[in-house]
Amino acid sequence: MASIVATADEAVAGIAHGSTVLVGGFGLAGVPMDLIDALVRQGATGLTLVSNNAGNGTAGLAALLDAGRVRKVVCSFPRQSDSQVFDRLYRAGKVELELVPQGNLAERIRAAGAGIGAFYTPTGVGTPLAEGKETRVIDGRAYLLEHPIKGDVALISAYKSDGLGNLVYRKTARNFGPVMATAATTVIAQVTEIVPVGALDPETVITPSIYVDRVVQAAAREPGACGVC
Amino acid sequence: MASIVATADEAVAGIAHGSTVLVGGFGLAGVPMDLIDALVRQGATGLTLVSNNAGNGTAGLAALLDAGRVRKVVCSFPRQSDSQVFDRLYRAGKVELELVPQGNLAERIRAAGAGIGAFYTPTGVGTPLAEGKETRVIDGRAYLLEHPIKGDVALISAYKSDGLGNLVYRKTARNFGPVMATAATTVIAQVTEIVPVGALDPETVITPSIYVDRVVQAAAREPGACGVC
Amino acid sequence: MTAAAACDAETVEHARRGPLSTDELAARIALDIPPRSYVNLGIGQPTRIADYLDPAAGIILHTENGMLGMGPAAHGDEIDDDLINAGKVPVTELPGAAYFHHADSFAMIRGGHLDVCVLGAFQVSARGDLANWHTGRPGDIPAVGGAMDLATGAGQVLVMMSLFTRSGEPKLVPDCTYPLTGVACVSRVFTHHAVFTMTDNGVLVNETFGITLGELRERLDIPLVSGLT
Amino acid sequence: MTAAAACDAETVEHARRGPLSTDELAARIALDIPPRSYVNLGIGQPTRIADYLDPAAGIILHTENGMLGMGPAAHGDEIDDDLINAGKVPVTELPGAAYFHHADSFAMIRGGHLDVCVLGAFQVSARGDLANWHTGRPGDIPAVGGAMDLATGAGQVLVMMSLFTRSGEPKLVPDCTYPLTGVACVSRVFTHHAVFTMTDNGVLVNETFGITLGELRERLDIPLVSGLT
Repeated sequence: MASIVATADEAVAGIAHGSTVLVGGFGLAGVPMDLIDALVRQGATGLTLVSNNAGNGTAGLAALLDAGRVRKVVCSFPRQSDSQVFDRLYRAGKVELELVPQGNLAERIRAAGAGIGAFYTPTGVGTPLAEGKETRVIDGRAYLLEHPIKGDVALISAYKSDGLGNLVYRKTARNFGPVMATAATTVIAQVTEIVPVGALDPETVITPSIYVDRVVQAAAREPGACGVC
Repeated sequence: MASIVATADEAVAGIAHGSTVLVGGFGLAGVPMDLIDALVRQGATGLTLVSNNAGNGTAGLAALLDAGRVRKVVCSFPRQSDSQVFDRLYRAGKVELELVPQGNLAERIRAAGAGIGAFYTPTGVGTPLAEGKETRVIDGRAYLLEHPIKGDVALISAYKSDGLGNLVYRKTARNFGPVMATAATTVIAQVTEIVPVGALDPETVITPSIYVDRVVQAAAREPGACGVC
Repeated sequence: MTAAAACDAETVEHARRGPLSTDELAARIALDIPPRSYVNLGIGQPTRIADYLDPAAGIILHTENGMLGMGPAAHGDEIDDDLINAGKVPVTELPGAAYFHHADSFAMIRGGHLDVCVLGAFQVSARGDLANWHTGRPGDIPAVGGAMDLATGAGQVLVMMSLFTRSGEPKLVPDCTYPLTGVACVSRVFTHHAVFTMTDNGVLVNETFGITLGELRERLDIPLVSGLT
Repeated sequence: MTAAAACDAETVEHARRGPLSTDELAARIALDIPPRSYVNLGIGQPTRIADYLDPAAGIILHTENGMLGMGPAAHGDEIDDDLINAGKVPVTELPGAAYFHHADSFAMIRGGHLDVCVLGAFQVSARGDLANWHTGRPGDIPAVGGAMDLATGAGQVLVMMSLFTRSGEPKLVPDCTYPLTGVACVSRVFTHHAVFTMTDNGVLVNETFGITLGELRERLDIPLVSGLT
């Protein structure tokens, strides 16, 4: 059940050095920008960052990386046209990379949330990303054994929360939010709007309140003002 | 993408002898009664039935069992106050039972739909239901290896379908429908209402049309008239 | 009295009264459920605990057939065939509820997100093994339902049962003779005669009702601890 | 022309014209996508195929960041930051769309529910191995995204690429020298110079554009089959 907090700084309070932090978003959709900015201010370091991308431009995750807070990145798609901060740190040996196919990344996060000890996936078989992984043939098909990715903290963005922390998302901004919300010890959501308990249709809730610890209303943001748009 | 068919008999046409049939529902909520009745008429035999329960009273799955069509039942909760048909057949050695904890049942069906070769679950460790299953300790905790349950056919019940087969459910009648819809070669849904394409909010679709092959509007049913209510 | 306080205290004997009635037992268990927790009440007697939860405590009830925010039993016009609990009883929906499918529901259970579940039992062993799904008698048809998932996944597994069978045999035993549901999973046992906590130092008796600690020691075949100091 | 028809026919040489333009290539691929199929078009050039799909064919586009029923690119007021495709380009929503989270999206891919995906490639081998995620050059930062999941999971994996590198080296090769994305997963390769089908009897040339079969045989290091009769 969520506590509704007043500021993003309050929302990220207490994130420990060395934490594994799951961060939602794909491209810019669903990125919890206020929470990431607050995490930069908060100062936790030695972080393992689990996210689909490794930062764009100079804001958000790129700023977190640039501030030297990230020890390791677990992601599917670090290299983009504007991933210069990650690129520089990686080439300088200042950040470790674990590259995970996007579907295995999502499923490993789900497994952590769902209490699955490990699972066999066909994705990656016969590729360099299979190196060091157990393989097994089941019913004539080859699979790799993949393990859960559990976060100490998840930072996600949703559209609306009710007063308990039930969340709904909007369009493709849903992406990693719902699975990350299941897979971290402390789940922190920024939302566009907070509505009273009972205002969300129970059929449409995507992340039930059981998964959410803290909710903060996102600051109003000028289009294009986030530095990465 | 679904074909909208006119009758339940048309919907279940072609189900082969010896098929594995996933049947949605928990208690009476979400049970695709029209489709089960049609399957009784259709006559396929030697079926493996995968469902949470093994029939109540004398209608529905109980009628299918009573007609001698079911070789094996895979379920979590066969024995109930009114499961007399299953009880009789089981005690007479006329139907085989694979008892699966409810969560492992749901997850095994999901695995079939999600292309997972097998997974490690903590549920059932140290119990008689672990017999014959591979066990493995991961991070100090014991798990059992469980395999997917794939259907040749799934029979499910939903609330509304649009013309493509996008489905929404109602309250706890959702239960096994969404996972079974992902896990069978042919997925057949009975629905209370068929609405035009575009009439469902895309945020609220639970089973996307990609999973659904045939949809039929359920016959209007008198409350209490189904013989098991 | 909180659970923690009870654990540290000497046994409180209420020997001058009779054993608790089942309603009193339900009320006693309700006292131990923390405010704002997410709770699954097993089918049968544990369902009654709901009537004794403080509405102001913000406790949210889970039913494994796909719902959080379950309200009291439905009556009259409230009855909706699509809205039932795990015991197949028509129930109601509270503001802030959410529906989800079976795989998501058991991911929630297995993933350790429920704070508490309360289950009935045939037997509990001194180390917290639970037996509640199968008599093991030849000819008896087992039905496991969600019991193994709940026993394995819930944060705290509480048991509500009678302490003795009708013929007077203890149900809290050195080792379960019935087939196990889960291993070392029970943290507390609530009976009409006494409340027990499983600790690393043995089975602690928190309270007795209509029986003294000394009499309990005579009737049970397990060592009993009185206080941890 | 259907894919099946093309497979059985002798090679059709269009030698008097030049190679296909990229738009002509996109249009050629569109011809091979069956009506009513569910299709994922990879980021980059394959995205263009959408412009050549027959709107009457009822083909439904999937984007792995959580959507079925994706429409054309968004322009002007249509642009919504929460609605993007896998290439992070703003897109639109068609009637009958559905949104889902990343784990569900990749369950759909991995589970074999997509009929077709079209991917770009660095290299494809004669047996259908795909290399499209990593140059393997020291210092180059790899990014796999959803490529391995799509290559492994889609019903048919089609490749859209140039047949030769800028320096004239063939990209259809005996064995990939680039790191693999998937093993024996590609069924057809569409290039500006020719269309190829991987068969049990070798690589079949379906059509050539601006080049003869004989010239192709000279430039490629793999045996080429012309017709299967």
